[in-house]
Amino acid sequence: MIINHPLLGPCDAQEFTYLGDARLIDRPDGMAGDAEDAFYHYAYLRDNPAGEHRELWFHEQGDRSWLVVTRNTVTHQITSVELARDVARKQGRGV
Amino acid sequence: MHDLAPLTALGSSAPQRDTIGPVTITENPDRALASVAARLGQDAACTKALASVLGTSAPDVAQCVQGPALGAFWMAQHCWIVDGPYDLDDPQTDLAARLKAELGDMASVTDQSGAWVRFDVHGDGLGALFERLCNLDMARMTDGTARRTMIDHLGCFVLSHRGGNTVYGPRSSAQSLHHALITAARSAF
Amino acid sequence: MRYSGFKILKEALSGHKGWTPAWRNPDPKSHYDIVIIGGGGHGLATAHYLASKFSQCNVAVLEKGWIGGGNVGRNTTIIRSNYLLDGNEPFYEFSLKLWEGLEQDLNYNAMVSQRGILNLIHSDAQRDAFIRRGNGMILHGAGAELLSADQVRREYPFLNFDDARFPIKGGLAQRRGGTVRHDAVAWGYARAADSRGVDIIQNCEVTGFHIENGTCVGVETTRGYIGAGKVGVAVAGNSSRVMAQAGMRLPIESHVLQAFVTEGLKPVLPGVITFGAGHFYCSQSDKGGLVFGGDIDGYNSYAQRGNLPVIEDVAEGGMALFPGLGRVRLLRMWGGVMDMSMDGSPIIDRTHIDGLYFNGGWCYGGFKATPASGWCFAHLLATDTPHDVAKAYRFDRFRRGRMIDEKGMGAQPNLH
Amino acid sequence: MNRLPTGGQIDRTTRLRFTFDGLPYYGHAGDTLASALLANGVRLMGRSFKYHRPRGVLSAGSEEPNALVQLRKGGRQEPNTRATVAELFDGLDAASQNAWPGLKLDALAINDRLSNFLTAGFYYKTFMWPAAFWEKLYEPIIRRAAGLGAITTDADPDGYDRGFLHCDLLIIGAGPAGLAAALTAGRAGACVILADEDFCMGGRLNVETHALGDQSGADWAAGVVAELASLPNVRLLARTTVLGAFDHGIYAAVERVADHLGQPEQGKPRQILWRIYSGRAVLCAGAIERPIAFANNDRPGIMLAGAMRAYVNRWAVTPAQTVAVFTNNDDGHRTARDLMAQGVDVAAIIDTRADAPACDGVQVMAGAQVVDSSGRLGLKSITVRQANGQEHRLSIGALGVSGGWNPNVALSSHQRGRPEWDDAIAAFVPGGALPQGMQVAGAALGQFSTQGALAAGAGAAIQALSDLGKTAQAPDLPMAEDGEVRITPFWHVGGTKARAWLDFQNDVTVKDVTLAHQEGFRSVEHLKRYTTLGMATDQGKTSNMGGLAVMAELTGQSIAQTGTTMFRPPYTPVALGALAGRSVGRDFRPTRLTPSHAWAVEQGAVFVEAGMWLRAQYFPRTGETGWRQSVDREVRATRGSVGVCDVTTLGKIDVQGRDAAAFLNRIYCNGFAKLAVGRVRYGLMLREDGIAMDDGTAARLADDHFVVTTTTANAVAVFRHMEFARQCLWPDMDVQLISTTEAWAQFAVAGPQSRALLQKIVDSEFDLSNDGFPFMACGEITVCSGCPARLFRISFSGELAYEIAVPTRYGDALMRRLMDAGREFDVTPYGTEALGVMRIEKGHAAGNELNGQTTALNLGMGRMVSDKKDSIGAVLSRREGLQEENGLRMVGFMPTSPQDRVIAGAHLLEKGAALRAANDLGYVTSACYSPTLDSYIAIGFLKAGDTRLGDVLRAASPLTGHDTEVTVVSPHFVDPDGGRLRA
Repeated sequence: MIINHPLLGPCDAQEFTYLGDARLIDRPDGMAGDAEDAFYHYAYLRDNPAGEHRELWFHEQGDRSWLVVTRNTVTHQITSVELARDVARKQGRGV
Repeated sequence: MHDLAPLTALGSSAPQRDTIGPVTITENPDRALASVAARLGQDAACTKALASVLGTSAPDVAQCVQGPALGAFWMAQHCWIVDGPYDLDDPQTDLAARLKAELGDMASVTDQSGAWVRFDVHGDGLGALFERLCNLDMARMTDGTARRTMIDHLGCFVLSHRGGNTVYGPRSSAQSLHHALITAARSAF
Repeated sequence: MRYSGFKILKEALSGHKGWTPAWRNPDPKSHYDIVIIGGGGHGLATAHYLASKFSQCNVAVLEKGWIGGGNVGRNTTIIRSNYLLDGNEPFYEFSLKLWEGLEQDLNYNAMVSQRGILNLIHSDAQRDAFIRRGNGMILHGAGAELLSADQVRREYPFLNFDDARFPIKGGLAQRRGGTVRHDAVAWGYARAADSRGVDIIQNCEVTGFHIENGTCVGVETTRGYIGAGKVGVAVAGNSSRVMAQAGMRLPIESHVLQAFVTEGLKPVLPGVITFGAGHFYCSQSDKGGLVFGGDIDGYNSYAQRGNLPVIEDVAEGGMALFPGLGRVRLLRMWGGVMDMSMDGSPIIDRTHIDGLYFNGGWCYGGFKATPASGWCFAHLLATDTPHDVAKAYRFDRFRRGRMIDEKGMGAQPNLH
Repeated sequence: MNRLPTGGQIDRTTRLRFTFDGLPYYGHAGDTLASALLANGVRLMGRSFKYHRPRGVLSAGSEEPNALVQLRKGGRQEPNTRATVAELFDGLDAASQNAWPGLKLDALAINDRLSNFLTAGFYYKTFMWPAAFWEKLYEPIIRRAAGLGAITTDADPDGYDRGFLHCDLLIIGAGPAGLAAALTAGRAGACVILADEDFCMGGRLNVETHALGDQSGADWAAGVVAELASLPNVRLLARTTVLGAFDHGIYAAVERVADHLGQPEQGKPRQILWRIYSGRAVLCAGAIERPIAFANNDRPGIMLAGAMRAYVNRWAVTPAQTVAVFTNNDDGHRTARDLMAQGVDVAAIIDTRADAPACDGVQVMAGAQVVDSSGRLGLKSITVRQANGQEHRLSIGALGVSGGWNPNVALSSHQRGRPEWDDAIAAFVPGGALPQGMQVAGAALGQFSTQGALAAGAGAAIQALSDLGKTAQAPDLPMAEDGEVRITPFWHVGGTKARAWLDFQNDVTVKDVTLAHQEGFRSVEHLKRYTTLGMATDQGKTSNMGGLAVMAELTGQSIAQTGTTMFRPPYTPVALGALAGRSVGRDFRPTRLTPSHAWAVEQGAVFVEAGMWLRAQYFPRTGETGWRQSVDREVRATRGSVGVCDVTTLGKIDVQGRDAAAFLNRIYCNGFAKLAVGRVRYGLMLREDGIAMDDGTAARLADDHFVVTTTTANAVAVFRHMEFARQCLWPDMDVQLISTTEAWAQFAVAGPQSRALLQKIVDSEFDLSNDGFPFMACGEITVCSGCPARLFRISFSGELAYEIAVPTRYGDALMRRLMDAGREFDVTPYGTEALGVMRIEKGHAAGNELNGQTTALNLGMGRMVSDKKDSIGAVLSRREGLQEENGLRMVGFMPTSPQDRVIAGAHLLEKGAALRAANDLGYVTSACYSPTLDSYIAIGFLKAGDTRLGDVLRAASPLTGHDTEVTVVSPHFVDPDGGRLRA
């Protein structure tokens, strides 16, 4: 597969390490009252669609950026690639 | 001046040089390297300050540059590796310390001099050699390109410049990388 | 019809006119006591054991394509019970015992061949871990042997002992491990279940669950509505997809695992070998092809095909272990979609919906589990209680912190 | 004998000697093994898989199912090579396979007599009694009889390479369509790769007689190839098979660099696997002819009609002096014409079509069928049933059969493409979603006329370039044959009890398909799997279509409804060596060497693989007879005075930024926010699921600067994890990370004299006294008069100890200097074994304990998990299953008899408890002989272990034959209070 890196352009997916469901960005607050339930859902119940999937890839053999790749799990077609850091910020994650 | 004798990454006191067909592969041990990563919110300032240190603009994505004394290549967003001569005689002027002094709180600077082995590869037919080593499109590796890639399972930087190609690989695997370069060259030529 | 050598003789002499279909091709009835979704190995085995062990014969198996077309027909056919953890080992040992009597039970020769499995050891830490495992196997009555490098060499003299990046330091053997002719497993279970009245309905895709007041009472299919007292789902690879129709999210991801076979060769590999310093395992089929595999591709996928990096990685492992493979030609490769669970172990459990039961999460280990999975799922469906050897395979183990993580990789499905 | 006096693209001036089954023959440059054997009158080339029927060539290409041979000898022995694609070279040594004692008289041909019993799937129905006899009796017999060729199991002496190519346009197949496409794109300046499996590009142009303009097809092709070769933007890959179409325009191709030589040139690979990254691809793979099934249609001499004319036209070989053609389409007539033109006697054209056209110079039997053949080891005659029902025999030496042509759709179907039936040509054409960026042109798309293929190839190239934003013009293409396909589908001759072969190699006959249907195996996949149709080394290239057609007939469905089985890579079988490339033997993976490696080699160290690293395991000295002696000495010397160990392999991550401390506070489960500058702290990292991930130290060099260490094994994973946290979880923290594992040579200097030793090395302005540089201090210093260094007062051994780091290039010199300076203390280098012994003596967890299944609580560090802050893994570590009071706890074990060995991996049971899983209380993780305690010792996990100190248990390892009585003790065997650390 080829991942069109937002900075580097097309790169072989072999250069990347896969993590999975991009919701892993949305880490719950560990100090919140319902943390155990929230973390159970966060860690164990991930998206697994047959179709479009937003997922995290790490450019381990490249620029070490984490990417959010939108990829169809049936056709493997990739429709969007973003820097995970930008996505995380957009989703309101900060410090 | 300390009296510890350096070893090259290939484990000898003098750099190794191999010529195979039209290509010459030379270990280059006399380089100092330091990473420069812009601190949060300091991207622009750091890029500018680095340019002034380098005497040329800081390399853009997947680029390398050479200034009057120092060179640099792009490693990640707002992060570069600066390369200069390794001054064996005067460790006080070590590159990382100099950069830190210049860049201050704009950047995190880390000495990387010992982390890499460097091979300079020059001659005709570099395309035929590198197509057996890594998946970079050598036709697009114009002068001034710097890419990270994999060579026989090793994460390496390949820099393309007027003098040929430079390969930076993990220092501990210098012998494996050297073996890969040599074997591929024998296969290609 | 009973199969036997005598029957073949008789048919050969009378033009093979007497053979009848191995299973019927019935139209679905409007209601069954138990409907099993998924005509793969596990679904068919469940039907067989429901009928033969739990006297439940008003059963249908619904298959969206042709039976045996999923992972039971696209795996590397290995059977073994060499697991580490208490949650797993009794289950897989139960399964291995069922394999050992399978052909007589089914009257179908699935070619269960116990030529042994050998996991190679390449480091001291690996030896320590294998000793722990082998001792566990012995404690569970499964049997295990620790081989020295010399003993391995005697059995597999052609492995790379002299020029290896990661030298072979020994191996953990389970002599009762081996291989089975995978398609025959599906067909044998189908034929046996059919003979007891189970309806095997092919080309019948489930499109929805009918849930009334928290109870599942039937399924919508491409061949119409089918009512059911209970519905069991055994669709590994597609578990998330199917269970989403019942509104459930599962601790499972779908990943592709590739498998490979070479051209036929005269016998060279006696048993199953597993490389311990790379991703490669291999056996030789009765037809002569070397059947091998390695790691999953590593990204979520429902495509039954993989990509080059893993193909090359597996070939590297093969060559590193067995340098004589260089001139052997790879004939065919394919991919299966695995239910990779969050701890690498399966689930056989009720769901929060009454009448809806789930069997899945088999990762790449589902084939060897087929008989026990069928038996335990039948047990659960028939009695509403988990079978003793499958009682750890519950949904709530993740919430409760009772993971069964053989590899110690945590909630990262592609690493199991 | 059968070599025609003129014609062919062979070099008659070059005589190549070769042997087949030990007999010498001669051929010419340009021959394949098959053409050369046919030229020498050898028709019998192999035996079939199941019935061991005598077989000759069926085809002239890579689709060959019959003529499989073993090439070469020794480590180069290569089974199952198709004689039809093996390029002849001087000295080629081929042997037949799957026959014993010989090809002409094969004992297992008895199977053919038993064929009535050995029908499809017979083995599923028998061999079940008694159960144990399967492995002992039936299976060994079956296994010996099965298989095809043999390997020697010697290591393959040849090398392989892998490489990567990039192009705008990949053209697969260099027949008329492919050449036209390449010419179009090449002239337009696009970066083009043209790959063809043959050694001579041109495809069918090389084997057909029709003209392109005023040239022969072969001459036109050669001219185009010459022009393409002159273009710098075009790369020609002959002898290269495109094996598979992978995602996003990536193709795998294997180039056979040296298979046409006796052995590769020195240093050169035998084959290269190319990974081709293409912008667009045009599949011009042509078409494959299919046979017609009739009784005994498998005899040597019966071959595809197109292959027959290929042998005549390209290789100037006729398979026999008198031949006939059996066809259902006009293309068969072309074979007859071409053979007659070369002076071969064509006895008749048997054409199944009642309206078959006439053919000059030969009798056309319209509406006729071949109903049988004779000849034990080669065709002698056929029986023809004419339209009027009359049967008569024709004495012929070869029969060309044409059932029509199948577009070669394989690569179009490697992903989501599913072939569609085209009535006009009675064949499947590419359909469904083709691989991204692929077009198909020429015969592969069912465009069977040469003119059509040329135009389609050019058109596809123009389209592909246009997709890439480039323009191209169609070249002037020559006028060429533009005939229509005229075919009336006809699949098998019915009305016979004799066997009619569909799959030649696997011996699948029409009867087998009929039986499969009768038993309910009617879906194409069931048919394939039950009968093995299409599962042979040719993957059904010549057989699947016939099998499908027979099944369609039986079920009453159309062929379109019946569908095809899946096409899978590789297109043709590929040597595993090529897929592995250079990553074999000791080069399987790179080797990482420590900075003191050369020095350690000089000392005679024994090395051990630790991940990719090679580390000194121990340093044997003269007179020591076993590793234990060396290790015991190293431990005693270190604990007694001072030892030095290269610990460079530990991962090091430089963490900088204003938020570095806050960041580490979230990464580690224990607190880091308040660590003072100049101090080091032990840190435990959890995975988000609450299980221990890794441990190490973090040293604070400045307010905004830490150096974190990881275990050797987890360095990469920890870095990735920290980058995830930095970029995805807390993107607005000011933190920068970079690995410095390789940048520093780091040595542990341990033992009561370690300070004294270091004081001789470290420059005098740095105070190493206990007050000046206490336990868990760190600092940037200089050594040996100004060499920059880092010093950490940390200890894995439990002794007064330091880790000292210098820039890697000085590591070797520093090690030598330490040894020199330490002579007065009898400084001793120690390896990983002694390191391991000392850490067990000290009760430190390492890889065996941090096995991904254990929690901080299990490890005895439960209280480290802070509940005052949000750190990764803290929440899920609190789940009930991970907090059980009765859960596993790390403890130590001492055998009640000190010299009784405790085995790592032993399980723990109550004394006297039976060896049953129900009695299992835990397991031993690490064990060693402790020279310090003069006893075996161990650590491990025991249920409620913290409450059982002093209890006596059984550590049983039936696997290794050990069963040891042990006392549960604290895991801190040596200096539990840590007095030595702080000395």
